[in-house]
Amino acid sequence: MINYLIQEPKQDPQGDLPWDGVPAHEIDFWGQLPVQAGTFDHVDGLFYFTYAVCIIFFVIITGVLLYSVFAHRRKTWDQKPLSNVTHNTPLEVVWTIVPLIIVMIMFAWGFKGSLDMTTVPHEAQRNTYKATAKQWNWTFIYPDATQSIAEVYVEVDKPVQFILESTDVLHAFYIPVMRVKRDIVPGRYQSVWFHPIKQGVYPLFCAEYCGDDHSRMYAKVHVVDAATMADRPWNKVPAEDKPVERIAYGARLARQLCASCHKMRDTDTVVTGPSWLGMFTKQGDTYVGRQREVLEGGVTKTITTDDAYIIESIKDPTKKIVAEAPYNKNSMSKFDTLTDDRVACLIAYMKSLADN
Amino acid sequence: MSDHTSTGDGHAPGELDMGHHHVSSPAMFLSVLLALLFLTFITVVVAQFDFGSANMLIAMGIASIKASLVIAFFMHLKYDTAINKLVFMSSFLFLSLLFIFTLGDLFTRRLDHELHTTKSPVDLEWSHPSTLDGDH
Amino acid sequence: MSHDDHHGVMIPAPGPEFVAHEVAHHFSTPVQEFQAGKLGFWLFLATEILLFGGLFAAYFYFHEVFPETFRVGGQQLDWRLGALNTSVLLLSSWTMAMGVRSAQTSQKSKTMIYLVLTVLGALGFMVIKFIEYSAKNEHGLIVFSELFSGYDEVTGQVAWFKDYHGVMKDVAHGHMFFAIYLTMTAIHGLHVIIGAIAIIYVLYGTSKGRYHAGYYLPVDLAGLYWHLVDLIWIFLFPLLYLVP
Amino acid sequence: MTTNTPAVDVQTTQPKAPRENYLNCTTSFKSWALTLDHKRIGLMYLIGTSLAFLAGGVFALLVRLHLWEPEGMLFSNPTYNQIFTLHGAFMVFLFVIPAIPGSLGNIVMPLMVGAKDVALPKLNLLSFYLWVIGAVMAVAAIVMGGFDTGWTFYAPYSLYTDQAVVTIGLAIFVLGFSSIFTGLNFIVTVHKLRAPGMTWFRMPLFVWAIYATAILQVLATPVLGITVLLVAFERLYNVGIFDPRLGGDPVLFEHFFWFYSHPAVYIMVLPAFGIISELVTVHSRKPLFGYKLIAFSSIAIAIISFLVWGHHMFTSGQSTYAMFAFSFLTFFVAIPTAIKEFSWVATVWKGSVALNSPMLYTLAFLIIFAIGGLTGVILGALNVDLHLHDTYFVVAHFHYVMMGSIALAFFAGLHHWWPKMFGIMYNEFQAKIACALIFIGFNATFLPQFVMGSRGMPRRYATYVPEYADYHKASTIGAMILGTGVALMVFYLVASLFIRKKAKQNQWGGVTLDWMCPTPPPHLNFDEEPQVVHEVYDYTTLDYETLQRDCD
Repeated sequence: MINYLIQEPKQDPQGDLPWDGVPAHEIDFWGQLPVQAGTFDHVDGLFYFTYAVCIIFFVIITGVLLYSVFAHRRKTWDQKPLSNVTHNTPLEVVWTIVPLIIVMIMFAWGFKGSLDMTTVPHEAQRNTYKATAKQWNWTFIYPDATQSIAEVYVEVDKPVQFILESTDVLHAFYIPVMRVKRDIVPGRYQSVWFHPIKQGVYPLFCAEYCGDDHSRMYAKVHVVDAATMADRPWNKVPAEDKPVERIAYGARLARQLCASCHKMRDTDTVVTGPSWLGMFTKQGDTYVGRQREVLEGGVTKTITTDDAYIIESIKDPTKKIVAEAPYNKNSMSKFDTLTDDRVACLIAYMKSLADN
Repeated sequence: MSDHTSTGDGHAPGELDMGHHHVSSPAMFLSVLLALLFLTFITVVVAQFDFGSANMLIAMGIASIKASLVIAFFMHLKYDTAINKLVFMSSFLFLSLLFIFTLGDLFTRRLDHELHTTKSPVDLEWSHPSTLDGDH
Repeated sequence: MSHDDHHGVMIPAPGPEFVAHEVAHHFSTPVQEFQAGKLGFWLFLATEILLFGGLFAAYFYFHEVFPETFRVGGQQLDWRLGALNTSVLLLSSWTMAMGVRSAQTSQKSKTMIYLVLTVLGALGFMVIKFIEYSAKNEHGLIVFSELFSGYDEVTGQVAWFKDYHGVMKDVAHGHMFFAIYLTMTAIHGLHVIIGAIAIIYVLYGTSKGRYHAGYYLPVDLAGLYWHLVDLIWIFLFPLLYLVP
Repeated sequence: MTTNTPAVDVQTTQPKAPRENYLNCTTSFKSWALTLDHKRIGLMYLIGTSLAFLAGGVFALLVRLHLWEPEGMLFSNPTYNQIFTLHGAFMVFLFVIPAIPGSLGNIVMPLMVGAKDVALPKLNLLSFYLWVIGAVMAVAAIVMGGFDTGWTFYAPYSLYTDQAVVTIGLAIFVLGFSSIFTGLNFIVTVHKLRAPGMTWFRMPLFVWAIYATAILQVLATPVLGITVLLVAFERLYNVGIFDPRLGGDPVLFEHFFWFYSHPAVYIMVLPAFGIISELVTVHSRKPLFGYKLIAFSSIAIAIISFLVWGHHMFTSGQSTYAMFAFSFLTFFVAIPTAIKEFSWVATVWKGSVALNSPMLYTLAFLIIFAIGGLTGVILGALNVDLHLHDTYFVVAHFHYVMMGSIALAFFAGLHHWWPKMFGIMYNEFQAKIACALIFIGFNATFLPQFVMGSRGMPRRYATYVPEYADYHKASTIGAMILGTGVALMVFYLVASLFIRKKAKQNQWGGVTLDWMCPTPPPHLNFDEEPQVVHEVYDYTTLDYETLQRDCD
């Protein structure tokens, strides 16, 4: 109860929201659905068909209802009804059969459409990405085994399949403009496919509740032309001779992957994992790691934070657990798909946080 | 048998006294018991043989016969009112819905797997298409 | 309550060793009261069937997913003890049926003997169950002292499943069979205990002479519950001990 | 001015001391706490479930206020998650499921069948106390750190989160048995305690609806019971059935959960249908159109509702074949539901329609339920659902059904039977204002949610993409209006208990047995055992004298 009464101050967004730079959905003529960037037209078709049927039925029902309420309202307290009819078999048969026929049309249309959406064509199978969902970010592996985080590039006019995998709890892969949604069940693979036909940047949401930062589990979907794809914009980790860019890149990655558990700015309030501040101290040109008690296989030992320890902690976090409470209670999930290059950028960022 | 006279009940005349005072004979109870023990023996015996996929069917078949004996005679349902029969039997009916749809989903997921839409839950090995042979 | 004087139906006692039964105020006839009680109880039994049904559905589900685990797991249980327990329950079901019959025919001492025998059956069942659980404990298949110790993220094993003799090492998720075995038999065991308590309650009532040919509803209901416990075991036995 | 009562108040009886009724026959605390009287138990349910509703409503307002800004206005994300979970869990398990059967069902149903009490009064009291225990455990779970799983408790998140999931799980187990015993009791009552002459097709439709509900309560709830037990076991000793790390399958959890929770939707909505059937005919003073078809459609809905749970799982990874079957069967629920709606409208047609507050709530129900039901059809289509699933469209749809329809029907029934229950009338004018506020506020809250849902706004988001901000703001303003309406309703209902304006013996002109017994009813309901000789809803038999006479 106490935690409702005493509110920790809300986290300051600080202008680096995951959806920065993504335009709002363009809405179609009828004002209901985002303009589709894929080919599943039957979704929109059936949606508006059903919608129209619903409006027609709604108008009939409320029309008759409001008319009779007005026309047949009781004016004197002992007024008797105009009719005592108790049933009308032909009418009842009609209003049973007509809706039945209409809903069967909807069923057939919807099922045919869903078959289209679950049967992956060969072109899409040959263009398979893997999307890994974890609390609370997305990692994508491309057909050429390169990787990107929190954003994904797909080529326009080329059907694409995503194999979906979760490393912890249920998530759902939802791209509104493509009309695809699929829950991601840990312990097995799911798949979706779509055929992007319109270039642009679109949101990808997690649609299945997955815990604290469910609403921040967002990725950008870039639909780009073949030339841009060939340039692999997602794979551009700044070169080692550009330390400033590397730190900036590492900072961006850290906001996407690590900030939901680790404190890395004075204004952050998270205490799930150890703070990154004070991890290193700058002495001249070298960075000296802090001493730390860790539990390894149940044994407490003291180690010095260094690159090797951080890399190990990212790839296999449960091997050495920080002994200090509350961190010893929480376990970090593995980031073993992170490329070495990117880990190096993260470490560069971590070091840039050092005190002088 | 009845120690009291039924006063005008007027609820559902056909149901009166049915299931109220049916007293079964000890001989009948004894023979049901023997049948149950015998079927238990049969259960154990057939379990020693392998009938392949029919194993489950046979085991559940014998268990169902035993269950029916208990329900019909020990629980007197055979002599009970129609509504009580309906109530108890409908519990099995609705249970079968849970079984049919839940297990049906599991069984047909395998067919889906053949359509390459999903893989089975225990298959944790995933090879990226880039590592596969083919016209990729 | 001051308003309960609206009834008027009384079932006379068949003899001096019995007490008369007063029909509850909102029923007009004893038959109505009896049938209402019976119908209510059958509905309750239906809910019990569906409650166990969830467990059975889980059993069939994972029997399908991990057939080998279930086959090997089933071999670790002693079917002789299972069969013995089945026989004990069947016998106690029979004594219970005879007990109800004795109550129906106003035979007080016979009713009490049969009810005591039934309670003894329940006791015997639990003793045998205890022996089985101890064996599982010894082999590390269900380590009761570690039951609530959780799960080891590194080894991917649950703490209560040690498998000292490595009998389940070749199959996937070996603990799964024992988890389902433990859950099903523990919940069933709980029902055995509740059933025994119910029978002891009607045993007390019988000794006071409350149940006789005119009114034996509580004995009948305790009997139905006891038969249900038997009914569920009839399915548990082949599924767990002789995994098909 | 249309009114249901005589223009000139004809005082036909001499003023006298109030006759003994169930409220004043005994007064000690013990006589209430241990009462076996269905009406007193119903009243206690009414108080309990109303408190739960108000608590859930406060949580709802907090949710809406928080969402005023895209980055959230009040809470951190984990706290927001707890608040929306509390809103869902309180509303579903403590209010919507038990409210109508527990309170109105308990009070009115035995009167309607002409019984002295429910068949198993002690069990009835036990049900109530189980509800109390469940409620106390739910509150205890909040004190113990809350729970943030959503009311659906989806595995494996509910297995991993470090909060009081076991406590709330066991609370739901206990509440489930409260619900089971209520249902069981009502089935036995309908079967065994009908008054002489009360044949099945002379039963009022509220009784039919409560009966159909009871079937669901008895047959579906145990599966929820075992499901929450298994979740508790998973957390206590790692069974592994739902935990994918141990070889379990989260989709199996969803099957188990929705095997109960889809029928549960009908446990919630069928009693509401029953109330509306009753009110439409009384306030139109016209026999219900298509009585038998409505009665059968209640049973049909009860049975079909067991066959369609998979439509909550279209995106979950169940097989294509299961999706096919579930979608196909889902559309069949639309038919009996549509039949009901059409029949209600046809009943109003050419009736003598009184525009008093219960009827206004009923009309609000009919309009809102039309929207709630029709949008359900949109969601039943497989491919469209893949887009709309887990978005605000679904949130809006089920609030149209649960809040807009069920809560409104509950309010309608409360206003309808309030004079019967207490022998007093509330302020009609304030009631009409409150009804208008609730209707406007409700639509303002949830219509924008349909739009943002179909535009892609996922549900259960503590923060959101700024493009949806306008809709969220509109929704929040609507919620404030809705909250004001509900607050006004609570005010005048409570105030009426102090003002004590006498109601009529037969306030609205009903012809079912509940209006035949004295108002308020005596302890054993009827002065003499009623004999039913007329067909149900035969308004030619209406005794206009009882409309003019003040209650005893």
